[in-house]
Amino acid sequence: MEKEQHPHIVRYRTYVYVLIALLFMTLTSVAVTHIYLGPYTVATALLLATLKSTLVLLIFMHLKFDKKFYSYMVAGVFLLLTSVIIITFLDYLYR
Amino acid sequence: MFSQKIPDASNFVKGVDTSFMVILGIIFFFLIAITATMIYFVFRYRKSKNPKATQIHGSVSLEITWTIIPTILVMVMFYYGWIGYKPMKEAPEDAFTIKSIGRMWNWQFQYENGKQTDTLYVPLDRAVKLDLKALDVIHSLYIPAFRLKQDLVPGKKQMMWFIPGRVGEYDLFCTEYCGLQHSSMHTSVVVMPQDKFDKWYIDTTRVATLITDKPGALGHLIVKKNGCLACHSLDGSKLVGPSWKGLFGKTEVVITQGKKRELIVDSAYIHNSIHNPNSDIVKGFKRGLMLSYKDDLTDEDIDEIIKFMKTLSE
Amino acid sequence: MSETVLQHNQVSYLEYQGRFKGLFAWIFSTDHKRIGLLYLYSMLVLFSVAATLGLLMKIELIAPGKTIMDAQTYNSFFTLHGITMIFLIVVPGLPAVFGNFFLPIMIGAKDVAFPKLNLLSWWIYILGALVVLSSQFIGDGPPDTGWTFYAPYSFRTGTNMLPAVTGAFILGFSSIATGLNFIVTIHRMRAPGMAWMKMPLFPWALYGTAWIQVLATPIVGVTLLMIVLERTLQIGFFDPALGGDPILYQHLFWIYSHPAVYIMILPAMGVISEIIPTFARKTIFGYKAIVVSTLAIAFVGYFVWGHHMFTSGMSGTALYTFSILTFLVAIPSAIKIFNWVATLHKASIDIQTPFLWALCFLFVFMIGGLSGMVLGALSANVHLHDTAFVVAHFHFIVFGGTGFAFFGALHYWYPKMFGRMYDKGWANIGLAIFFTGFNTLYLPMFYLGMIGMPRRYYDYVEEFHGPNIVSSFGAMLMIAGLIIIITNLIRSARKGEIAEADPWKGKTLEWSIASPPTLENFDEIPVVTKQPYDYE
Amino acid sequence: MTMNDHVHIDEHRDDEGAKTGMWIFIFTELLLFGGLFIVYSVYRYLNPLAFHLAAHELSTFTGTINTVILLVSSMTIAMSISAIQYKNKKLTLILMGVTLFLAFLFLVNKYFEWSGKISHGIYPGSTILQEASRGEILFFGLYYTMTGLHALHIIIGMAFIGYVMRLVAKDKIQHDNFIILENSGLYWHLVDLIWIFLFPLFYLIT
Repeated sequence: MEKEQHPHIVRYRTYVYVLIALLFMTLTSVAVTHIYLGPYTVATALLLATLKSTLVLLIFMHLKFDKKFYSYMVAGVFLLLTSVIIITFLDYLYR
Repeated sequence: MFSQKIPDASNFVKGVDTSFMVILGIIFFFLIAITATMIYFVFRYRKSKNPKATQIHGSVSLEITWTIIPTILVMVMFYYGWIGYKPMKEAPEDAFTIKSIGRMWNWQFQYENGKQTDTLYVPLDRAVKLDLKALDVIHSLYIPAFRLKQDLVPGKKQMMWFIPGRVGEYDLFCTEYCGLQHSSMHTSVVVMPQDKFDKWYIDTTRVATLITDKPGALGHLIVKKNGCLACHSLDGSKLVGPSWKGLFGKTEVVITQGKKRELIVDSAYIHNSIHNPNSDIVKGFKRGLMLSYKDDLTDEDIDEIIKFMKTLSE
Repeated sequence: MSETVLQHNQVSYLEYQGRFKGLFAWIFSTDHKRIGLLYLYSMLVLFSVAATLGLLMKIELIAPGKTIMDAQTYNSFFTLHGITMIFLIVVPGLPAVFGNFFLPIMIGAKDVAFPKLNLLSWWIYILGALVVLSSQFIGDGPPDTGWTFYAPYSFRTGTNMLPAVTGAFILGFSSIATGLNFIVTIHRMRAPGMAWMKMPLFPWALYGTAWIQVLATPIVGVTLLMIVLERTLQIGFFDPALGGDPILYQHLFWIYSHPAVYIMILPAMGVISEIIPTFARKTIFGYKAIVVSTLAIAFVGYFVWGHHMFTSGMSGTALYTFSILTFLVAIPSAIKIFNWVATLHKASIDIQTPFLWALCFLFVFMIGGLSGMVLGALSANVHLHDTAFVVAHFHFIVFGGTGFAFFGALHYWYPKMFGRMYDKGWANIGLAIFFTGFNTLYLPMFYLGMIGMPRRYYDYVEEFHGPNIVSSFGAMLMIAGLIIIITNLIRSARKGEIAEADPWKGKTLEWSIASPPTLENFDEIPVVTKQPYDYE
Repeated sequence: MTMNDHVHIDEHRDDEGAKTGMWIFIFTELLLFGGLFIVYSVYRYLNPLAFHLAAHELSTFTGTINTVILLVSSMTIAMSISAIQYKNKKLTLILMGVTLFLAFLFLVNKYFEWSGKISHGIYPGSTILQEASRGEILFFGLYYTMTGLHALHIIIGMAFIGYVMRLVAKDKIQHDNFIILENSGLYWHLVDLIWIFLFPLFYLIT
């Protein structure tokens, strides 16, 4: 029973690869701030942060190996938060 | 919608009342129809009359019907609500502008020629725009007869506008809770025909005509106009701030920068207390409630107020 | 050990003696039923306090000017009335009392998923209640901001704001803990055979509610935290003097507090969905439609908060978005009403007290919901916002909806909870007086709002006098009804006649076990094969 | 005793349920910070220049170091779960210890960062800030609140991991019974996740 609940053991190597990717993206986002991209600076930074957090969620937090149900919940919560921010901005953008 | 006396008190009454009546009609229909059906079913299918229930699990077509019909109806309601509201946001360019200030707990209206009142005077049949400003907390200017309401948010520019359609005097309330005297932030809108309004408007002979020889009368007037009496009583009763009865010349215990000390209430103290209300707080009262009146009162005004206060200490 | 296990299944949860005796056997019990009753008793006490405050306010308003209290007292009364009623009674009310008691039973479980967390959430609730109430007695006097704590007044008032806000913050944790517990319980502990679409509607409603509790409460938590920080450390958030925007506070506050309305009303709808089929002897009409509309309300309800702010000066785009969404969220509620009424068609109705409560619920809830249509329309809202109309509207929803459902649930499940039956005659008399008083109290307030009486008014102009007299009289009548109802229930807990296991001939699982239930609810976990309301 | 009368209920261990519970708790934490992110984004939109200027006061270098520290610690705690599954108790404890050490390092870094700001007179209510523009007041208010709340979560996470370490040491957690370890890991990743967003929003908008 318990074996069925945790069938997957993630290999150490996988984690190291993920860490390298995360560090790479961190340094990229720092480097990017030194290039002038105008309004895209924020977008780039947030895009990289989103990628990083997706990696953390999928591998470190095991969403990739767990039941799909968890991924749906996480996606739902992020969607909710995004919608709330967007709706709040309907006020501020069009004042 | 409820009082036939003022169907045209402002240009918005019709839009608001129409949306109200349309929605009211729909909801009354549903309320009565559903309640009647419910009561009929309860009588018709009570146990003694219908001992065996017929099991019905549902009906997809009925579910779809009673999803679609309300959806259409609420969109109708939204439409009426929206078109009644839309003109409220678009003030005409040439509107007669009055600066309207809300503070705890009185209203002040400033006209372009420098006139200041605590009652709103407006000309008939002419677009009037109120530039709204809140000095301390959120207030909300509400004229029920005009079906108009707008919050005044400190630090934010807001406006409202209307065309008064009928001569008369109407209530004006504050509807955003703003503290102790919230319910007494009440004044009126006086709508006058253009000619009468012009006569009133041109008459800029300040308050001089009203002044009697009584010492402190001018001070009393200034005090009334600035809403001081909302917090400071003249009869010794304790409101938000110290009562002025017998205050001048009295020795008070005050808190200065967290330390207690005694001082005598003199002109210097009163000047300072009006400019920096929080610097010496009389013991037993709270800081942070009074705003600085530095920009509202000149030194001469304050001297007049002191003259008036002296009369209360005799 | 084996002896105690035996004992669990013979003795009712009320009589069961654990290691602790007396009061401790209750306040340290992790039994979901005892925790439910702990909440019930705490809430009845708090409710009496808050209802008394409400009555005193209505007496004050019987005439313009000062009647029995001064303005500061009045302002602190409506603040405490609001905080207590909202944060301590109506929001936790149905889930904490009846959810705790009946959710595990109705899905065929022995307890909730995390019993200790469940007890902890009651303790947090009590802590929060004490902190809120302490604001009345310590420091600079009772808070006077209203339960909404609007900035910047909440930063400027000299009164005792911090305990009230901190108390509300603490209560948030209790709410989250309960919600989390229920979600996991429903996901993991349904009896074998109870598929999602075989779950009764009250658990379904609790499921939707629990998600809102979990996903909305943190936002108000952090907002209240910001108020605390702003007041204590002068960190700028919402005070315009420090650069903040007071309207942003309103956004954040209502992002929680509007969904909170659905935390209040969804379980109430769940209760009604239980009561109606039981007394109609008939399966519920449109089970799936009710489930779907429950989830739709929970979801759309999250995005309509702005309709509390139509006159605050939001952008036009925000205004019509919120107005449309507000109208849309009404539709699932309408669908539920239609389904309930349709359930009565060709039924065989046993008219008993809980059923009468459900009928009264339908009537007042319709008035509440339909009057919300008026407020959802932008132009009518401009006139009616912040007037007595709004006060009437939300009392019809929150008191008329949740309150009626709460008492309905109490009368419905009372024999199961206490193993005794109340005096039905007195219960009906109480209901009649209460219902009359309720409508006499709040209907005139609709009219007062229409003629322009603002809310939170201590004093008013003469033209508002007449309806206020009627309304205040209604308040007294209503309180009289409440006293009859509650006295009858308290008296019957000891003296009522012994109730049978299934006095109403209900079909959901709670009626299949003893009244009052044994400690473990079921001797053996049942296997579910049928739909929840199977009267075939 | 009453609390333990329900052993028979607890006997039925439900790891999946515990994990679901943990995730839901994580959602509430996310939304708690979500509220602050809403405030941040609104004020940044309203005061773009002031936020830009104020961010110059923060050291990108310190921020980057802290990001690296947290990312590595996130990996080590994730590895410790694999380690326990491989029945390697010693490695599990070492990896958790490294995580705790890195968390401590993060806090030390944060301490120096904050005390540096405070010694420069930048803290809520300070005279320098009172004279600054409104956007700057808001920026630093948010900076202190959000990083402060985050640091509080680091401390809670450390306590949680420390507690779980004790359980591992006592063999209460083993290769077939490690849900508490997994949950403490989830919590730690949440702390990391929030920092991933805090970092660009405060340190990288210069």
